[in-house]
Amino acid sequence: STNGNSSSTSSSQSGGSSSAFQGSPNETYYMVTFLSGIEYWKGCFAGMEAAAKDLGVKAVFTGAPQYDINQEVTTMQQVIAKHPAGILVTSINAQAMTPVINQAIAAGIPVISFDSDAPQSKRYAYLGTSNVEAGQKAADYLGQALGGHGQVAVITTPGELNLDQRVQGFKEEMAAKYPGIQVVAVQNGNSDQIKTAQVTSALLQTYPHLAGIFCTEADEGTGAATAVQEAGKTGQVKIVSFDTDKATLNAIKSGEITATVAQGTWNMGFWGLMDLFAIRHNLARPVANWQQSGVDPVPPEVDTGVTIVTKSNVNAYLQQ
Amino acid sequence: MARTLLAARGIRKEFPGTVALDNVSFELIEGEIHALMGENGAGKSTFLKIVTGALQPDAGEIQLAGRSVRLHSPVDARRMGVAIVHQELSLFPDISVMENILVGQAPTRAGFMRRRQMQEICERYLARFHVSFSPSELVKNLSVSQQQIVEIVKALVTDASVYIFDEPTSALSVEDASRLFDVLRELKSQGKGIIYVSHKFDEIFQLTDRITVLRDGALIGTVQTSRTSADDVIRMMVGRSIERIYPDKGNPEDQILLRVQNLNAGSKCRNVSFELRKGEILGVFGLVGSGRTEIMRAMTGVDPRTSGDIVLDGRPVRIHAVQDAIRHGVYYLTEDRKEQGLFLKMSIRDNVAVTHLDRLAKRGLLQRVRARELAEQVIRDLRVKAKDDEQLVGSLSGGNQQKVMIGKWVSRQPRVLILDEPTRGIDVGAKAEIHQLLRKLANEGIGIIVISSELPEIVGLSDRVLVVHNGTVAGVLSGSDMNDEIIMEYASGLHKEIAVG
Amino acid sequence: MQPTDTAPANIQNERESWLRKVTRIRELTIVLVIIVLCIILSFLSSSFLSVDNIVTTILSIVMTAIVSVGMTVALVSGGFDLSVGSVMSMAGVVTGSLALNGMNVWLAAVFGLLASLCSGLITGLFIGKVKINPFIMTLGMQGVVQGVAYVVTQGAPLSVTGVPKSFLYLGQGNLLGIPVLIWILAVVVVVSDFIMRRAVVARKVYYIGSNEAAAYLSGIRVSKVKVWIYIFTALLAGIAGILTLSRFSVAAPTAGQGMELQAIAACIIGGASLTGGEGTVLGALLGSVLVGIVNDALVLLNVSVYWQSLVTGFVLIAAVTLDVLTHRKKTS
Amino acid sequence: MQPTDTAPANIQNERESWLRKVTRIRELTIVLVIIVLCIILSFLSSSFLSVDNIVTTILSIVMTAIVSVGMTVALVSGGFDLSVGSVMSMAGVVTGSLALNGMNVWLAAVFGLLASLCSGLITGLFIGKVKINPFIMTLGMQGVVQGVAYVVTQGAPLSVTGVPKSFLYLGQGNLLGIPVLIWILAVVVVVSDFIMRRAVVARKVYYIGSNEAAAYLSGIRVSKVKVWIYIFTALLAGIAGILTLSRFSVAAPTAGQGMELQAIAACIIGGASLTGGEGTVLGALLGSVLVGIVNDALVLLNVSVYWQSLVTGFVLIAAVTLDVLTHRKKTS
Ligand SMILES: Nc1ncnc2c1ncn2[C@@H]1O[C@H](COP(=O)(O)OP(=O)(O)OP(=O)(O)O)[C@@H](O)[C@H]1O
Ligand SMILES: Nc1ncnc2c1ncn2[C@@H]1O[C@H](COP(=O)(O)OP(=O)(O)OP(=O)(O)O)[C@@H](O)[C@H]1O
Ligand SMILES: [Mg+2]
Ligand SMILES: [Mg+2]
Repeated sequence: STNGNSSSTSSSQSGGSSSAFQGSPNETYYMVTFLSGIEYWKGCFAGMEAAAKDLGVKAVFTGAPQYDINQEVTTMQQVIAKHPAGILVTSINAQAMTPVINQAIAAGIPVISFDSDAPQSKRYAYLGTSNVEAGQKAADYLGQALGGHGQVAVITTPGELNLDQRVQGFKEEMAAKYPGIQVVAVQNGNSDQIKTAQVTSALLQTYPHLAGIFCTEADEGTGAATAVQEAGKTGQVKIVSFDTDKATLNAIKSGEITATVAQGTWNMGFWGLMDLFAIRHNLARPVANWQQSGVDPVPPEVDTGVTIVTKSNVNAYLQQ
Repeated sequence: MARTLLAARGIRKEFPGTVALDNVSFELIEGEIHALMGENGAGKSTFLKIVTGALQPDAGEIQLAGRSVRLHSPVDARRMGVAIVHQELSLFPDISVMENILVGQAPTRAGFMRRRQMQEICERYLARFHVSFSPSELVKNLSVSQQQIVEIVKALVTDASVYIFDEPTSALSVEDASRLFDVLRELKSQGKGIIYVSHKFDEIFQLTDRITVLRDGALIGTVQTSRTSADDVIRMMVGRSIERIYPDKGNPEDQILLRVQNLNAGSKCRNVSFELRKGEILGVFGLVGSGRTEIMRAMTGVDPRTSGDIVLDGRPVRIHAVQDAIRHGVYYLTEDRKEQGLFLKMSIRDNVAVTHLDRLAKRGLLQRVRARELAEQVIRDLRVKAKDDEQLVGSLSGGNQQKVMIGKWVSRQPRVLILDEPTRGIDVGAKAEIHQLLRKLANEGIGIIVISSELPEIVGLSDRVLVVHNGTVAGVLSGSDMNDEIIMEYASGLHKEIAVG
Repeated sequence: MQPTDTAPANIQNERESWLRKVTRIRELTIVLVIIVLCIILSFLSSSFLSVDNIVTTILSIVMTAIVSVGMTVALVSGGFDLSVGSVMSMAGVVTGSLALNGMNVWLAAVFGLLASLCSGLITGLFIGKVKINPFIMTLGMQGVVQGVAYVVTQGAPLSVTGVPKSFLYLGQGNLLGIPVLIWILAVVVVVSDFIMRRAVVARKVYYIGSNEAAAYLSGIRVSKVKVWIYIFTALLAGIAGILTLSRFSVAAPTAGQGMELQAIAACIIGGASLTGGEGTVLGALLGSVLVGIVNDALVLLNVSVYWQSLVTGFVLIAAVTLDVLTHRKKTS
Repeated sequence: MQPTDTAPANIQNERESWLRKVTRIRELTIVLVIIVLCIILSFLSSSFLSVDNIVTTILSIVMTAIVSVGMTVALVSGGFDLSVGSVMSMAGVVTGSLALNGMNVWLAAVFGLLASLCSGLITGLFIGKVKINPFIMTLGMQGVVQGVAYVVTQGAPLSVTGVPKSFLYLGQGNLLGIPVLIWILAVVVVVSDFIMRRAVVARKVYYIGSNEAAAYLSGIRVSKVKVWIYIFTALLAGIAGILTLSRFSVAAPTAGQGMELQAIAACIIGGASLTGGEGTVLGALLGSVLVGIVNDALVLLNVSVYWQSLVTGFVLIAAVTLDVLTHRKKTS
């Protein structure tokens, strides 16, 4: 009986269309972010839009312009008030977002978490790379590039959780695997080129033998590159940055930045929407009646992977 | 023997560069009205600030009710029963009249104001001055004279033993002044002591019991009012006698310099027409709030107007903004020198230079030497008591500030000069000088309009008098009609005549 | 060319109860702007007038509005407080970390408030007694207080778990179907409004803002009142911080960032002026509401995030221009 | 208790050339603070007084200082400009995107400057003619202009490649061993300082800031001058934006964020006041330098990021307190 039940649901929902993976154009899925203006989300949303196009549904990008818990919670609530078909959300803060995510689920709106998770919430799945792991990857790359010796510094924006985690992963990995490398300073670049350039210059003064810099954010990467160049130390000081915006990629190509950490942003958006769609249309049914039995219909945790982009593979990214 | 309410001994106060007071002693007894007189900058206001705790003396002793006290702040003085009306208006523009009056002493219940009761108290006092505004009006909407009344009432509501008035009537009409005097006499009869500062001799002799004179910060002496004369007091004040306060009348040319026709701008300026001849001093008189200021502001483009033509030297001119008026040589001196006239935080030089910017510029740069010469000339011509032309205007005495304001316009060769209460707060000597100066300018062919609330000044100075009543021209008087009674009749609206064209 | 705004002659002098009339009318413009905006929005988006959305919108402005009430007092006095945002985060962080270390959360909240009061006291003393410019003083305190929040948390947001339900009720509970936070806001606004209009101590703030020298000469202890002003401002910011903690169970050192400008904007939209002497609590509330509605509309109407700040800026200017044009109110 | 600062009685009246003396002396305090700080730092860190570090530090404040010069003019007039940071980023973004679309970069820079002037013109017209409060107007423009930058870039920093060397020389080149940027700053400061001290048009700004009503009655076209003030402020912000682009070869829509507060802080440290009438270009420069040194020191001394804002705030307050205590300068 369970079999018949679920097949009837399936047929009724996809009825009229040629395939199960075909939605209706007024079916709207939202991507909710914080610091919504930054370039990073564009990769995620590009993936979501690609999926939306394939599925014939609508994808809308929105979020809180500032790094502000209240703003993101409010935006999420406002989106819920519109009863969308599903929400892809990245949480500025896991704890603070948990109740609203649950509120959406309770209202029957499927929610998938991407990039920054809210693990305690009832979201169906999380797609992303742990920022700690991304930091570790950066450390591994820089550690090897420096041959396991030398002084390195970190430039970050303190107080932003995802960035803090990258720093944490970086430092832990360095301490664990590269005892010859010293993390001499963690400085505030405030996600701003001018500020980062100032801090980097001062770092270069303070540590004349500085061999590497890890920047947890893209604007900090380009700012640091400029300062290193102004000091005439391009190449001498290896910079590992984060994310794959045009400026960073160009800087890699020209050798001002040695490498950057690329997260699987496109995949987060693409598979995130696929998950939402599958849940919405009840296409994924690992067990019958998963709703009642508490079984997750989609893979609960998906690692979208980390790639280190260097001069050797930068062209692939530049062509996107 | 009456009790001494307030005594000061050997008071000295030095400002960097000026000794404002030197060894000044003073005594105020129960039931007396004691005048404090002196030229502009003699140190009167400074003395009063010291006895009310707003300034600290460098040396000397102050006694209140027989006890030696140290006043650290105005609060101390207030608590010991000294109330003061300061020379410079010290009101709160954004706040209602009643809260201004009852600042610090509003009737309260559990920390909250009792508005009804406040209103009653204020109305009671304001009624004595027959004012037309309500206690809930914002002070910034009142005219200068109305504000002065508020300021006075503010002191009167305080239950004090000593009341101090620093030039309370400088912006008041004669009626309001006499209403104030009634109140003062009443206070006197209750055994209060009153210190009264004024440059108006008639008031002093009408009202006060004793006169103390200061000159250049030094005590000249204290005399019984009844046993002295104006001439004696003037001599004490300035060290010489002043022959005459008003210059000879001029002989204006027949040529009409300025003609205003059907000027309309709100309810305080309705259908105003008048003319001004070359070389003439036209006095403008009216009761408080009659709209004299509004008429002149509308005429000179300060305030927008709804209609009206202005003909200058036979040619119609378009005046829509102050700059237009200035371009045509029509200058307006505001009555509100502190708020609208002067740059208190800037030097005398800067204050004078502002009206000459176009002439002081050479290739866009300010010529400092010429600016200094100009300022020094103003200081000399108007005998401004100042250290030099770089002294900040805010640190000048009230009268000297007024002189700077006149100077900055006079030095720019006007064709028509409009002065709103130009001699407010100016001492006898300086007043005579300003009158001479105005007459001299008139004789050079300039047309001068003087708004004044002082009837004697109007009569003494003007060639003709334009009387304003309730926003309209009640009449233009000349020759023998130009006397106190007739002018007052017109001003009170008793002689409602067709405006003279 | 028109006369400058400070020229007194501009002001109309009308009949009785002028003051109250204009005050009402002035706030009425914003009320009208808000109403018109609501009508337009309800046509553009069906969910705008839903109960959920209204509650969400009000909830989103609770903190801004509470902080704005404090800011109003500073603005009325002719001052300024740029440290409110960091005081807000510090209060939350102090409370949170004490609670995490085992202290009863209510007691911890008292310490959080005390820390805020301390910051307000220092600000007030420097501004009132040493006579430091409020802008630079509060900008400095913004750094110091934010620094305290960073040092306490070492940058990481504190997740506060296991605190008593009674505390969470403040930020997450409902009373008569309406979130407790909204009730709190209502109480703060009504009480503060009454105090600012009627209490003698609050009127002193208006005196100081209107003419500081005259206030001094009238026997008002200007320095002392100023100290209290900044204590009050900090107190409200502290309350907002603790309520934020209660609402999200998270104390982030970045909470409240940018709050100062939002609050000042709300106050000025509501009729306060940076030169002091003007401003009401009601105005601050209405200003916050207007900003809240605009933010809500951006999401509801799916305005592209890249257009949002443009639209917000535009609406801000439009609202104030409208207000100025209808009242030709003095600015400077 | 002392008399309040606005009481005329407070104003000190000294001997000859009082005004100039105090002006000099006032800036001297900051100079002294800077010197003392430098001496202390040179003991604490051997690299502090190295030529490289000095150049680096000056380089780091070029943008702030240029923007502060413009801000000084707005502050002197009694105004305010919160939009400078976004104008900066917009100028860079407009220039960058035009250059990326094939326009000659110098021509693109002209368009970038024109866009800045436009923004300044709008701000000036609303403040000068419509008489909108400068705070709210420039806050609104901050949003609008920032919005333009976002819309143009769709949020992504523009990487400007392949532009002529001559353009990059502005931000990256050296002249006589000193970075061109520092020469540019020097020229801007010297010229503006001269203008502000001597030019008639600049005196008008001081008059307006000192007493707007009196300035109007004295025949100064207040509204017109105000329009020019905000055009000038925007022009300098635009220049800073284009120089930033030239320096980094990247035009980020987020560049210049927070610049407005830094610039205002620099001006106020340098003696400007928010009530207008006071402030010099030299002061703004010194204020920027002080802030730059403090920022440099934080890194040189390896102060933990979590302590940095605390230390900066503290130094800010200390510097201004010292200044006030030595001069009992008027604030308000
Ligand atoms: N704050 C100050 N700084 C410097 N000089 C001052 C200051 N206050 C007053 N003076 C000077 O002290 C002297 C006395 O001034 P004061 O105001 O007491 O005169 P006054 O007798 O009240 O004159 P007026 O009749 O014009 O009001 C003047 O020379 C004035 O310039
Ligand atoms: N700035 C102002 N705003 C509003 N109303 C004003 C203002 N100034 C004056 N008024 C009103 O206009 C009326 C006329 O004032 P105005 O100053 O023109 O009178 P006046 O005849 O010049 O008398 P005086 O100068 O003696 O006060 C007054 O009743 C006052 O209430
Ligand atoms: Mg005096
Ligand atoms: Mg008048």
